[in-house]
Amino acid sequence: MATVLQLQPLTAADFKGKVDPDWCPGCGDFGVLSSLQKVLAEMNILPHNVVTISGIGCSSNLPGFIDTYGMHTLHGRALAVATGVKMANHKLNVVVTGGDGDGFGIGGNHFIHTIRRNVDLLYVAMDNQIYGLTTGQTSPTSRKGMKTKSMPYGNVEEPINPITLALAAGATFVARGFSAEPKHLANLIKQGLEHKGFSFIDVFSPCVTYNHDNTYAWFRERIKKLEDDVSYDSSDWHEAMKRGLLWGDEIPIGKFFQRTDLPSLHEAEPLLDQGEPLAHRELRIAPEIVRNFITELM
Amino acid sequence: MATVLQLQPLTAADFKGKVDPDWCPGCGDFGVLSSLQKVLAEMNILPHNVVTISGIGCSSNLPGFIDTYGMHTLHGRALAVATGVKMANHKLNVVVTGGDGDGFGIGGNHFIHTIRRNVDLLYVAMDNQIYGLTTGQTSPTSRKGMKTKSMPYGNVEEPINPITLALAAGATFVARGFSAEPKHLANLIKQGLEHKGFSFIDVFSPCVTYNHDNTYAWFRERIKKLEDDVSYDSSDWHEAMKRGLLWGDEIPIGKFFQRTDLPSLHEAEPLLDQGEPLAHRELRIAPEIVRNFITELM
Amino acid sequence: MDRTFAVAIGGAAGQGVATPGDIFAKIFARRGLHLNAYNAYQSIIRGGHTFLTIRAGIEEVTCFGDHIDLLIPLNQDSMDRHIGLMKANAAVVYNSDTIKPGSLTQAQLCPLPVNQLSKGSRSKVEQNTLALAASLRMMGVDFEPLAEILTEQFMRKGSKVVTENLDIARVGYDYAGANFQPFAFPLPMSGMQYAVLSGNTALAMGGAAAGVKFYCAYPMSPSTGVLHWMAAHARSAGILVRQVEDEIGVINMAIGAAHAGVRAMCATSGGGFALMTEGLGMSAMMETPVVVIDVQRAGPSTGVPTKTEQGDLWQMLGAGFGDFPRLIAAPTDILDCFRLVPEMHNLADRFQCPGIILGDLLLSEGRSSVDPKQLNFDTEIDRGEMIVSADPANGENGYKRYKITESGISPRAIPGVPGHTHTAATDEHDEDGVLISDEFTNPAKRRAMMDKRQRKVLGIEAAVQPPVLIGTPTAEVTLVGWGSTSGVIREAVAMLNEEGISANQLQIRWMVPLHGEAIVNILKSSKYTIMVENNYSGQFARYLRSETSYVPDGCIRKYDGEPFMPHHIVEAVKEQLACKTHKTQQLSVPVHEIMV
Amino acid sequence: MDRTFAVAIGGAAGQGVATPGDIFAKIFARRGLHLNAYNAYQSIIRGGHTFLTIRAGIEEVTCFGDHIDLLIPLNQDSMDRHIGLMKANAAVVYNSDTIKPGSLTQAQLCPLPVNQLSKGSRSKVEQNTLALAASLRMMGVDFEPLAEILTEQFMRKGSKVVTENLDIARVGYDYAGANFQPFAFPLPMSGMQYAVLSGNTALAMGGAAAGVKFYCAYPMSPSTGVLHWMAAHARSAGILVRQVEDEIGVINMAIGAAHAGVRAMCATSGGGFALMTEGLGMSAMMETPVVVIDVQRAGPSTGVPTKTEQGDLWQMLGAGFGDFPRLIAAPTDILDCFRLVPEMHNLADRFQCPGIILGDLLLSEGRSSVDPKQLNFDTEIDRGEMIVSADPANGENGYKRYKITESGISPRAIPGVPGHTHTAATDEHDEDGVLISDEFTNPAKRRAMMDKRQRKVLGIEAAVQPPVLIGTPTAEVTLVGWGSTSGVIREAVAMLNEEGISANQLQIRWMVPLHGEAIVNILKSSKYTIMVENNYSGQFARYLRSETSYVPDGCIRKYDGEPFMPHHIVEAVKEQLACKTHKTQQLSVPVHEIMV
Ligand SMILES: Cc1ncc(C[n+]2csc(CCOP(=O)(O)OP(=O)(O)O)c2C)c(N)n1
Ligand SMILES: Cc1ncc(C[n+]2csc(CCOP(=O)(O)OP(=O)(O)O)c2C)c(N)n1
Ligand code: SF4
Ligand code: SF4
Ligand SMILES: [Mg+2]
Ligand SMILES: [Mg+2]
Repeated sequence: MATVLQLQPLTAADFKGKVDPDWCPGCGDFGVLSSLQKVLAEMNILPHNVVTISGIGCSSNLPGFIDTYGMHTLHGRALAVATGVKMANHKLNVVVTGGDGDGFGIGGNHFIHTIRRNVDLLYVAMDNQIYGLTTGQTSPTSRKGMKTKSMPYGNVEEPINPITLALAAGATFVARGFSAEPKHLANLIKQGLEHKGFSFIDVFSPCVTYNHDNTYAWFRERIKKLEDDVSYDSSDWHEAMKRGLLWGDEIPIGKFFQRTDLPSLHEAEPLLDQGEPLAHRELRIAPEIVRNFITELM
Repeated sequence: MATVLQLQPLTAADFKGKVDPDWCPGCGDFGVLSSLQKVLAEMNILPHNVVTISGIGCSSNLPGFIDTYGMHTLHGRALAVATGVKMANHKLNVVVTGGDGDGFGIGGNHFIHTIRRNVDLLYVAMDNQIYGLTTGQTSPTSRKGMKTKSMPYGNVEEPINPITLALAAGATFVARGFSAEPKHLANLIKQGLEHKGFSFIDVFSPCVTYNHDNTYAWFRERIKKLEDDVSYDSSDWHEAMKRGLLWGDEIPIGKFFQRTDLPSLHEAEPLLDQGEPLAHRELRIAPEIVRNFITELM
Repeated sequence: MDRTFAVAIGGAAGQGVATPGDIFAKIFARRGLHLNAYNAYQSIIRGGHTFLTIRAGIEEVTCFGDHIDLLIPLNQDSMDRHIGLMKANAAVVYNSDTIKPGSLTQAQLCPLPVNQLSKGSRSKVEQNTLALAASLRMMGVDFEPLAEILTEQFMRKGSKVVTENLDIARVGYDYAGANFQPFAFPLPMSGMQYAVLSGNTALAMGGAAAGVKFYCAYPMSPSTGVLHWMAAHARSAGILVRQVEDEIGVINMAIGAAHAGVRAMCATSGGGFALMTEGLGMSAMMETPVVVIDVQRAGPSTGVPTKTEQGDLWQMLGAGFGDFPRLIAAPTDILDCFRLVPEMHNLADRFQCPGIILGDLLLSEGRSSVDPKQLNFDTEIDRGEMIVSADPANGENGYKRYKITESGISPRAIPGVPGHTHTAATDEHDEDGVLISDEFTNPAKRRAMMDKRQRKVLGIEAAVQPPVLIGTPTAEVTLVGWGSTSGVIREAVAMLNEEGISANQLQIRWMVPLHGEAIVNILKSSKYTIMVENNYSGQFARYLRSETSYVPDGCIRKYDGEPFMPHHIVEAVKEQLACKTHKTQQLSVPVHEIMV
Repeated sequence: MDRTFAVAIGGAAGQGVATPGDIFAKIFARRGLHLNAYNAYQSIIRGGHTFLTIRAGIEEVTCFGDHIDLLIPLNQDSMDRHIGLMKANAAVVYNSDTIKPGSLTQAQLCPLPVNQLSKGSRSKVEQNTLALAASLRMMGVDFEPLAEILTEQFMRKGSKVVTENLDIARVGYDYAGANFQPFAFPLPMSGMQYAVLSGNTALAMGGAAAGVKFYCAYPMSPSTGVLHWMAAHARSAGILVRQVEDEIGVINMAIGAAHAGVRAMCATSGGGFALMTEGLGMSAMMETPVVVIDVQRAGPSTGVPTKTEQGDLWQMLGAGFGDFPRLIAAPTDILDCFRLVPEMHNLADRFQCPGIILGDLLLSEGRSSVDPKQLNFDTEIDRGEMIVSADPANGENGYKRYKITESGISPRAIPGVPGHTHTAATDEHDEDGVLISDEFTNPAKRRAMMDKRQRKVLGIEAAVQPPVLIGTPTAEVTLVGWGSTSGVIREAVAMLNEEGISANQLQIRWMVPLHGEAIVNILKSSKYTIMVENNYSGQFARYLRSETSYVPDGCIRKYDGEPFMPHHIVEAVKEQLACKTHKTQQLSVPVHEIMV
């Protein structure tokens, strides 16, 4: 993703939004927000060159808490909106944030198709394995057996695995973070922003209010950084699939996969490949071209 | 999937619909229809115990051409409707048929979620890599570079891979057929009908009118049956992923993967696990239970 | 309206407004008092301002009223927002360690020195228990009912916790006895015992009573309560409950289940309904009945998710494009939420078309008392012309799913019945279900099928009773409302009559069929009609006009997210009657003085 | 109406009705004749019955008319269906090897012994070329124009193919000269040269003229033609065209692009629009303009995908729930499809709200001649109050995206502009874009924002001209139509006037804003008004009534999938005028005598 050079060094404070987050104290989403703000400052991307786009959910409230251009769209639709934004102005840095319900439930189709188009944006899913804003129902990533208000007798469905699903859909950058590992997460966000193409980071972001199964402690006991395994090769898709399937005593976080040989959508589109962003182009069509359009009809 | 015993041996003719198919002569969908009719007869499943459900598209016209109960629903929604049918009457044999646009384009989200629920039905996608009924636009399985009415300069998007996508979503039966290999296809359909859980068969079903790239000849040159490789183990998910990725000089058809250790949705639901189908249960709730409902409120 | 008593509890989300509220409601209902409760809250999990009002009385309480008799602010913010509105004879019970009564008030201030009384432990809960007990004492309620409820509530935490809670409650109870003035009128009681339930619970229970066997949903405020009741009671009620990936999946799954023969239902709010509209057309075209509950909230778009509005009517009227018979009704109170569901299922089954229940947050998340005898689970169930098993009379070749009949209704065979196989299609089809574009597109067949479906409208109209005027026909002013505003209009009418302005009420429950002629006949003989709606544009007024040309003399609208209070209506009516001579369609937009 | 000449070609899908049709149209238009074409086809790829009518004349041809002068049946089925309706002076040109003229007719039978004439090779194409050439000879058209077009068409296949085709054409031309009677009136000509285009092409070109830079779609008949034109001309027009996974993605992507500053557009039909309605509300709430084209087809549900209807109006009126300003207009002819698009974009940009163009299959897949000068690409472009670069006057702290203004319009900064960062939300928000439920849900702020948005309605009304009456104001009958029926009503009015029944026409193009008062002022002075609609329930009549209480004296409706023909309207008008005394709202449902 293209970065725009700053005039003077930025700090995370330059990305402070108009209001403070109203998330529950302890909510995992705080860690994601601050990591994002930190990395944007570090990378010296100016706030007005970033568009943060979300759907609806606790996590999707994020654009209101960061000073960039923001779009707080419809439940599940952020990726479609973001694709439109990127196509209209491919010079902008587009960041999509949202929840597991938003992204893998109602938004699942856009997830797959945005991935295969390799739209150049960073998608950070704050995955708390629950529907937070609607006060605690089963989400597509809720584990089997988990009891919620909507499945009080326990979930009987296999959860979605966002990592392997993204890989199968053809994602060019796939990672997983943990909101209580801010440095690690910031590093992933940085890599994701730098990646030219669709970057997906699934972040374990515990809901302290409604998910009493997948707590900070629960994750802390299990997570293991892929980076700690020096032999791990993130260009090996099949290996990424193997690690992506792990879920139990050991749950990997880190960068599962990256490939850089595929063009992103705006690079593949000859119309955008060079020249100004669409949003700044001349609206009128040249008279000789118009003449051709009409001659065709005669 | 439960089969119902016949009173007298059935033939494919018992499944002949009210009208003849109006597909273009040579359309791949003919082969799918006749294989399905043949297998249903062979398995002695009575027409009235089958529900054939489709979305909208050339391929989705199939329910009108077969004598079973049929539902010709909305574009992309057949799997959701079919889940409802199966839940309401899990004794019925549910077969879903449709196109690549229907199933992996507009219907992509239902595809993933129906798979993870392991709903006990057979889903046959007639994959012609094109939008047939709307007269020839790019589909999610159209190959990169392919020229259509909607992408006359060539497709710039990576296609969906239905096989690997289904595997990643957790499908318990994943296969690929070719409509010009009727015996092979019939065998897959039979296995799919017998499988207890979600069975997915992606069938290459050439569109002779709008897809001049992926023709019968094109496929014939490339397809290779997995069954011909005696070493192939369809219980190995990672191996299935490897074969699923093959696309070029060699394109595998056959059963990629099957697992039988997971319960299907109606088996996992205690309410359905025993007793009559919901559709035939008593509507009234027992007075003592009603009393409890009301006492709770007092 | 008889004397009522209203308690209000205000605080931040997460401060525990709900529990003391539940206890008050239980005590009132067990005492044989009717009640009505409304909780003004925000779309956040913690913080903000939540304000719960519970109003009780011997007679039916139809809305949360205009006045608060007892205020329990749980934080300073709540004190500051509401103290100025408290009248004489009212009281404010609060934790004097953390909250100061900012401005002057005529109400009795009842400071509780919580730390001192509770010895400083677990003060959030104790503050609430102390305030609860003190309040009950001031209302003249015995200690026993409170002790009983606290015991029930803490039982599973062990007897030690029960004793602790009873002790602290007793301290508060006695402290109030010694330090605060009791209310002039002690809380009355009756020989009755009422159930207390929300509109969402009533809708869900109505589904259970209707014989719904398949319920599916995607969570969406303020409809999620229906899913929660269904999920919690699924196993005992024998209802299969499924959470689906989105609302499109929901309606399609519900239609699939309905098609296979069960009664199926789902609930959502405006945004989810928008995603369902394509499916609604499928129900109409396949003639497969399905019942959809839409719980309205303030729009457009995501809008104000925790606030009420009657703004989805036009979405319902146009949902699904093309012309087809549909049913739309708006329940008028919480008991009606329960009653309407089986009624809607019966009609949807009989006429094989989609049925929409248009609720709103006010009813769905409000609560009221209901005589348990009214929660009748033996209500009529009419599944219409449905073929569930083979009948030699309907021979294999004779059956035509979409047979053209006088009534427009064609007997519906469910999958599994021998000799009745057919395909139901969303494409236009002939009597036998064959697509007319697969055969020959045929204008005559197309027209015949449209006519057949539309003939059902006559039967539907005959099956539903027209609305009736409530009150003296000769009144000076007629207030017209629809759905959930029934209760607040009823109270406003009573207040107007008390003030010597004779008023009556016409409340519309059925939108489709509307019975426009019957409505206009009533309104034509009214002296002055005012339409009361909880939306910006007068959606019902515009719809009534589209069917009847009728224009009311005035209208009162509210679109700020909060429901009407009776005085909003009373004042606006008086204002409009005062300048009646203009006879143009005046608009009154009541302002909320309570900033929730 | 002046003398016109109508050619019809009938056959199965796949038999090649389109190519000879295109050639006729080109010859007519190059000859300076106006034309109007309608193709009645089915939702199948092969088989069935396709019937293309092309009607040409010196004056503007506003519909495909009532009569066929020359019929070319490509198969027996087409012969059988249409022969009985041919009048004297008409002719039927057909392949006598395969087709027999079944019943008796007054028309001239012109059998072509195709095998003999073509020496048996590639007979499908040759049959068509022979018929084409023979027909042109009978119409009195020179051979050269045909030769020219055949040459253009087959050029890229090499000169051998060209020569072959010219040869066979010449054979047909000469054979007709020798064997058939020419038509009594040879085809006229003028000095003009016209472009021929479909409504879909016109809509797409209108987008290009409006400066649309982002177009996305999911294919759906009968709107797919817009996508096809856009895709084919994307690179030269500098328009980014994307095919999306579904219609939900389409509208959301379009809004994203529009939000980032381009003009964005998409097109669909009723079912796809149903999926877009949630997104429409987002456009309204974020105040991000977007233009959506809905090409109506016969519903409900999948309905009759290749047949026309005006049945989506109420879906549009209610789409998106809650109250918000929107724009809805229905183009009245194919040229108007082109003109309306820039107009709609200007208004959507100025008022920062969604704009809907309500087309239908009749226009979208119909074709007509247009004077190329009318296809003006220098039309006005008004992007409204949009901030595309930093201006020291709009300081970093001063900018408020949703500033409350008198006009209701708040200047819109696009992402990338320094000093104007803000978040656009679908939740209700304050002037600065901050969610009011994240702060404190605040009825006063909510009302202020609703009022701000709704104030735009006044500006919108002022920006659009009210409709005007066409014809003598004192006419005996006024026909009221909307959108695509303009042309056929115009012809019916002319026919009525010719028959001595004085008639005039009021055609409505803008649904929202409606200018109800202006409409009623016109209709009030009309002697007898009849509303003509291509739907079952009179959707426009009901809507007009909802805004004005106006009820017409009668109505003519058609809902069999086929469009009106002039005589349908003329006969129904006469019938209704004959029993005018009743003055109830009479319904006429014209029947199609041609079974396409
Ligand atoms: C179409 C639609 N359906 C339902 C909702 C209600 N809704 C709001 S947020 C949400 C789910 C939130 O879960 P998730 O996306 O995981 O975010 P979290 O709150 O857990 O961060 C739902 C169902 C909606 N806003 N729109
Ligand atoms: C909501 C909606 N959008 C679009 C359409 C139009 N449509 C009908 S079939 C079809 C695609 C057909 O392609 P596919 O599913 O691959 O089936 P095929 O015809 O190739 O067998 C489309 C886009 C529709 N019917 N409904
Ligand atoms: S409910 Fe859960 S996800 Fe939402 S803010 Fe609270 S902790 Fe975070
Ligand atoms: S268009 Fe293609 S998919 Fe459709 S019937 Fe013809 S060959 Fe088959
Ligand atoms: Mg979540
Ligand atoms: Mg296809």
